[in-house]
Amino acid sequence: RSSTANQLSLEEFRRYGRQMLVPEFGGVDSQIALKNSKVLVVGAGGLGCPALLYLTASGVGTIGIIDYDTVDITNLHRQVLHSTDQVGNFKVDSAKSYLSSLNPNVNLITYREFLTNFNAFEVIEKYDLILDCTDTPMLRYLINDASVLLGKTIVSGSGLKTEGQLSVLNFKNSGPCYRCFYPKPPPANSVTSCQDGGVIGPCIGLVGTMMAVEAIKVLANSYTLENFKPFLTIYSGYSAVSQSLRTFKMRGKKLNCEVCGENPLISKDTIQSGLLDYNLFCGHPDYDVV
Amino acid sequence: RSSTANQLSLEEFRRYGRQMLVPEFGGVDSQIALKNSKVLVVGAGGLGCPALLYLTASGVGTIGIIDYDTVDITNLHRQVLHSTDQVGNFKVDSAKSYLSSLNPNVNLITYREFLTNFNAFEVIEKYDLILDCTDTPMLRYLINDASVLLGKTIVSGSGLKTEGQLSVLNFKNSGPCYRCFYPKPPPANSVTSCQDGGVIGPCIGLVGTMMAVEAIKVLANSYTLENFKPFLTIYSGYSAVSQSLRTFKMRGKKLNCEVCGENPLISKDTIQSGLLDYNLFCGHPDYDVV
Amino acid sequence: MKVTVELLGGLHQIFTFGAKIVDVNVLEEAELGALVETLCLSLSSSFSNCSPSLADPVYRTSLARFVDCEHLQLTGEYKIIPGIMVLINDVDWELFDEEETVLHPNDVITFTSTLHGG
Amino acid sequence: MKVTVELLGGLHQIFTFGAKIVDVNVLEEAELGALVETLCLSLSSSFSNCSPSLADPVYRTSLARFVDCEHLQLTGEYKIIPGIMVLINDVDWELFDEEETVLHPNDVITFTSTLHGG
Ligand SMILES: [Zn+2]
Ligand SMILES: [Zn+2]
Repeated sequence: RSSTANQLSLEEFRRYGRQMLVPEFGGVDSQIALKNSKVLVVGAGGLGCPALLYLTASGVGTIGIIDYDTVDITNLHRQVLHSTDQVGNFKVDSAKSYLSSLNPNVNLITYREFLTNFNAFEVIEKYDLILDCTDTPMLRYLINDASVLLGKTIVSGSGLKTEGQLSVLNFKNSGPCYRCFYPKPPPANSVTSCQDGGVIGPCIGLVGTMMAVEAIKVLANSYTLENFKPFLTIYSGYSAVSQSLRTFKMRGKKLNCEVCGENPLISKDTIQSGLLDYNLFCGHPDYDVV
Repeated sequence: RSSTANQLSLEEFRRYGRQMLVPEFGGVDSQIALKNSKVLVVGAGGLGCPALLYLTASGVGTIGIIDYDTVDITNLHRQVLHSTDQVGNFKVDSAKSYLSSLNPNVNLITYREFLTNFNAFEVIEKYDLILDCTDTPMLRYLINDASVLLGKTIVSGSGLKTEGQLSVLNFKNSGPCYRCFYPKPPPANSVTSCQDGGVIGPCIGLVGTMMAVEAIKVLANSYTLENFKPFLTIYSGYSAVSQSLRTFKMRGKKLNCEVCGENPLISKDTIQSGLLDYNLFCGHPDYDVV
Repeated sequence: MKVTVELLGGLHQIFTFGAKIVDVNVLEEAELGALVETLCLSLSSSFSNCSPSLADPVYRTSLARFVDCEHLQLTGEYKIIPGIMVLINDVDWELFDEEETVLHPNDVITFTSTLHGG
Repeated sequence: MKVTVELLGGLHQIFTFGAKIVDVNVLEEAELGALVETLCLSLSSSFSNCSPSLADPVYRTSLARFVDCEHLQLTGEYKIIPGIMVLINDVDWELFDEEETVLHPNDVITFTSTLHGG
């Protein structure tokens, strides 16, 4: 932290020089934009691990990590930020211990908590960009609603088995949100977790890595209100030949969206009061949080 | 190492359970195939770091790492396996220190050496699959020639700026090799390194992660002589919308290939004797090795 | 006429043909809704030669991963469940007319269930 | 007729139009070699209104990233340098007739320089 917010130290010039050289990145200005950015990563699992590694290495100034899980041996084949000696420790602590040595310039803030109706606004409002690295529809709707109401862009990733999905949601409050894409939650019995369905480590890792690329594009202003187009990108790790990405052109903001539309039904109050019960909404009244 | 080569310990069942669940992976048999595999990763840089993380986590039994570089601060924005306190240490030592705690089941063998005409055969012959994570045409030809002459499949990756390329070469000695794709080296002045051209960390990271996916497919026999089709996959991290992969259908083995063709000019002797001078061949008579 | 159907996000597993990409014949100027029905009927053929009943729990569980079975029972309409994205030539069906979109020869219709794992 | 040219691996930077994807007009039944020549002539127009000489080092350096300048000087032929892959509708040009491949309307021709960084 040897330099001020609007310039880079010699150490930072050397550390980030190779990415500042890339024309698409945008040089020193973009590096300073990264340095002044605050990113919240929700979930330090299969998606969060590579996203955290690359965002920390790239020089994002402040990174928050929220997760209440502890490291389990069944995580280790894919959650490469957690080593075997961290089994039993909180994932946020395990993540912080490696990330702080990867790049001491980054201010790492950890939340050893579930994200809930009650803390979501307090946590999310401190950040500029939210990475949704969670694994249940319930949390995806909660992150979306709080982020939309606080005006935050979301980079959203998910994966299962050999496939993955990626999107940038509520881009600068003008792009479509998760509810615009999915006004109704999926039937509870149609949702499969990585625990139940399994997942190939580098396949989910690839999606987390793509999330880091999208985050850098948002933070360094490669995406603008003029050039941003709503999309859903689908990854397949075992396509007929090699691996594949497909990008689909998606709907814009829906005027009748319950949270980002013209007459929203969802507000900070309906969430914080618990009136909006995400468990119930997603059909998992007995579901464990995270 | 609590179990024999043809079965898995309870610890291994728990650690790898989530990937064994994936139908495309192939269950316990594939996990045992991984355990009995020996993979050589040439280069522990931007490609090697994520490839090593995911292959170690996935349970490949033996992983060799060859690199003579030391960790430099300009590497750290993308080479996420090396932390700041490793600056000045050999990359192979830095890599081993983290990987051995990531998965103590893996036998990690490090070579603090350049790969040269003189040691290439001795090193490569000990392995089943070679990952080319290097950064000069010279080394790519050397790795190719020695691997072809020893009958080894190569997973080849490369990247620069926001783009990347991926291929599986000399597949089971029946697919095309690097020389089939590129019979002649590029003009020396048309080659740009990550040092000169720059690179976005997660973009090169994505290619390394894809290399781990391809390696798992080769080792777990998802690719067979029947279904394997020669390909070149191109990644673009900053495409018009989101990120993209393009997969091209490529030529098969070339009958007139100088190393894998019907009348090869290149042999173990021409390489080991130094008769084939890769520096000269690639037009870099004064080029530093690696 | 022929259209191509892609089934992503694990959806291919519930259909008889089991493939991720399959060509399907529909009537000229058929709407997307008719294609969904055709796909569901192909699914039913994997259970028996005659049309299985929605009361058959195995059949219903499979079908319920694609269409709303309650709605089907009440109305006879095949309605895609929430959480499945439908795309016509790589464009969101909401940018056309959803179920009522008129199909053209060689259109590629992609169905993908939303993944939640992380 | 119109064909679409894609320039990957940094190749777009050497052309006037600077875009990664561009539509190019060629004669009916033109061969791929003729397209390469058309692209190179478009490159030369970025240097001056008249055709620049291969003796101009700036022009030559740029052109040399795409075609063999020595060969051009000797023979007048535009030959793609080693290390550039050429693909016609996503298929390696070696599986057709390389420079002599006859183009068809709306073909997509991809040129990509090989990356070596790691
Ligand atoms: Zn919305
Ligand atoms: Zn060959």
